[in-house]
Amino acid sequence: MFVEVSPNDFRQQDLYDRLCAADNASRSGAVVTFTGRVRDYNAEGSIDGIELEYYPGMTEAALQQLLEQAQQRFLLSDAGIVHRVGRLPNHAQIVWVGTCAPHRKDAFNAASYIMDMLKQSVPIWKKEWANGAAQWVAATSTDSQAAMRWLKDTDESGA
Amino acid sequence: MFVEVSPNDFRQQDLYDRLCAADNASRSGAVVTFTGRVRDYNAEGSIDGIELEYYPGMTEAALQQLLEQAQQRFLLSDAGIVHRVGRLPNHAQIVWVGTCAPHRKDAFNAASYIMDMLKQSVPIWKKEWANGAAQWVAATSTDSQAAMRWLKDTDESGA
Amino acid sequence: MKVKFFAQIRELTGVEEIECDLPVPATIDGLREQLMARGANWQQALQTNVLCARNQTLCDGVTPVSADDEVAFFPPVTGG
Amino acid sequence: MKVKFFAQIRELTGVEEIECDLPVPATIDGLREQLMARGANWQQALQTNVLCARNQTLCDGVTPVSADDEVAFFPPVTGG
Repeated sequence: MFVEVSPNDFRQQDLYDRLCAADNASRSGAVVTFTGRVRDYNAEGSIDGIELEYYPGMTEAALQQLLEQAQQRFLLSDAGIVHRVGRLPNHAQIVWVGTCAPHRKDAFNAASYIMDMLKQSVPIWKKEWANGAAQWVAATSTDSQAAMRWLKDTDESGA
Repeated sequence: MFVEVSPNDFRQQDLYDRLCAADNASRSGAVVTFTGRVRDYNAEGSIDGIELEYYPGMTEAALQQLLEQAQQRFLLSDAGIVHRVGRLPNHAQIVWVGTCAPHRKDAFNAASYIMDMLKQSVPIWKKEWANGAAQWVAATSTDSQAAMRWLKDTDESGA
Repeated sequence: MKVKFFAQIRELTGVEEIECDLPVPATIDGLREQLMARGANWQQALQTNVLCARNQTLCDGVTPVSADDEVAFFPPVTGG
Repeated sequence: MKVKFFAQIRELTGVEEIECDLPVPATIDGLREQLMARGANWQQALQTNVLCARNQTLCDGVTPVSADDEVAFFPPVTGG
């Protein structure tokens, strides 16, 4: 398992190879990767890139906890998350999630689950740039406290 | 869209770059890839690689039709399938499916759908090797004729 | 017409591809009957669990065939 | 104790991190009240829609705090 938060761009091959490097991962039948990239528009119109702020230490710990939770919920051989922060132009890579599993359903479901949870419960905040000004993106979750509840207490995880 | 059937191995980065090369694909927010690899066991025990037979011409056409059907069913920017054939050792890459979409649900669902349909309805036949002998794998679908029905008539697709 | 065989069916018949005369009746099932008359191994190969394609499109037993068609017989698929 | 602010809350308070005395009562809510008394911008920043973490673990308003804790206030997350 690996988690990385950094301003640096990443290469697909490097992360795929890193995910599959572990012996049981290299033998798994299924590998799924998800890559999220900056869209050049939002509901109001075109945008000019984004800016991501994070909480060094807590963000990495939350991502690590998320991977552990995915491993309790699905039959995974290995999984990894890489998330970029800072100013990112349109179409840039933002986030990569990779999952290895004996069976493809687990690999697909785990990657999708990790992305859903990441979006609503990992300490990262997004600004969108447009016309030279940046605006914080409003959270979509109706109850953000509830959405993040799983991060409060590790004993509650994997229920 | 691209489809390729060949005995040759593939590199993740090459296929990812190829998928994202189209303008609308490069601007999409979400990219999902699935890679299937040879497992070193089956229900009976350990195996020593597989061998895949295909129907040159019909197999490529079926894969192409599958991509078109996925594009009618999900909001995709682009998609591709690469499938290897011939003798493949344990842990070798067998199949790659990549999907690009504005939103991640479409990318995930389309990749998962393509793999499900591919497994039950694209003309490829698998032998498993063990103890120096090869045995054809029995189809799991209870009604294989029905499973392949969508390939009969292109007008029925995307229903 | 050109007739192709794949996987178990190819191994049982012992051939990948043959040229056949137009069967009577001129349908997939007519062709299949004609082929099964060739011997026990042909009968075994084509008796059950067989899919067929006409000009690389999946088809039924009642599908008509003509002399310049390419027909294929194969077992249920197991790829991916 | 060390107190950190992120995103909108950081921008409204104008600080990333400050040192605070132990509040009375010594809870997250006590600390929040103490901070909101600093001025209108602090009140606006911490009034609604605020999550908090103690030692990098999400916590509630009633969670106790001690002098060597690291506390953080931030808005709902919008990452990925």
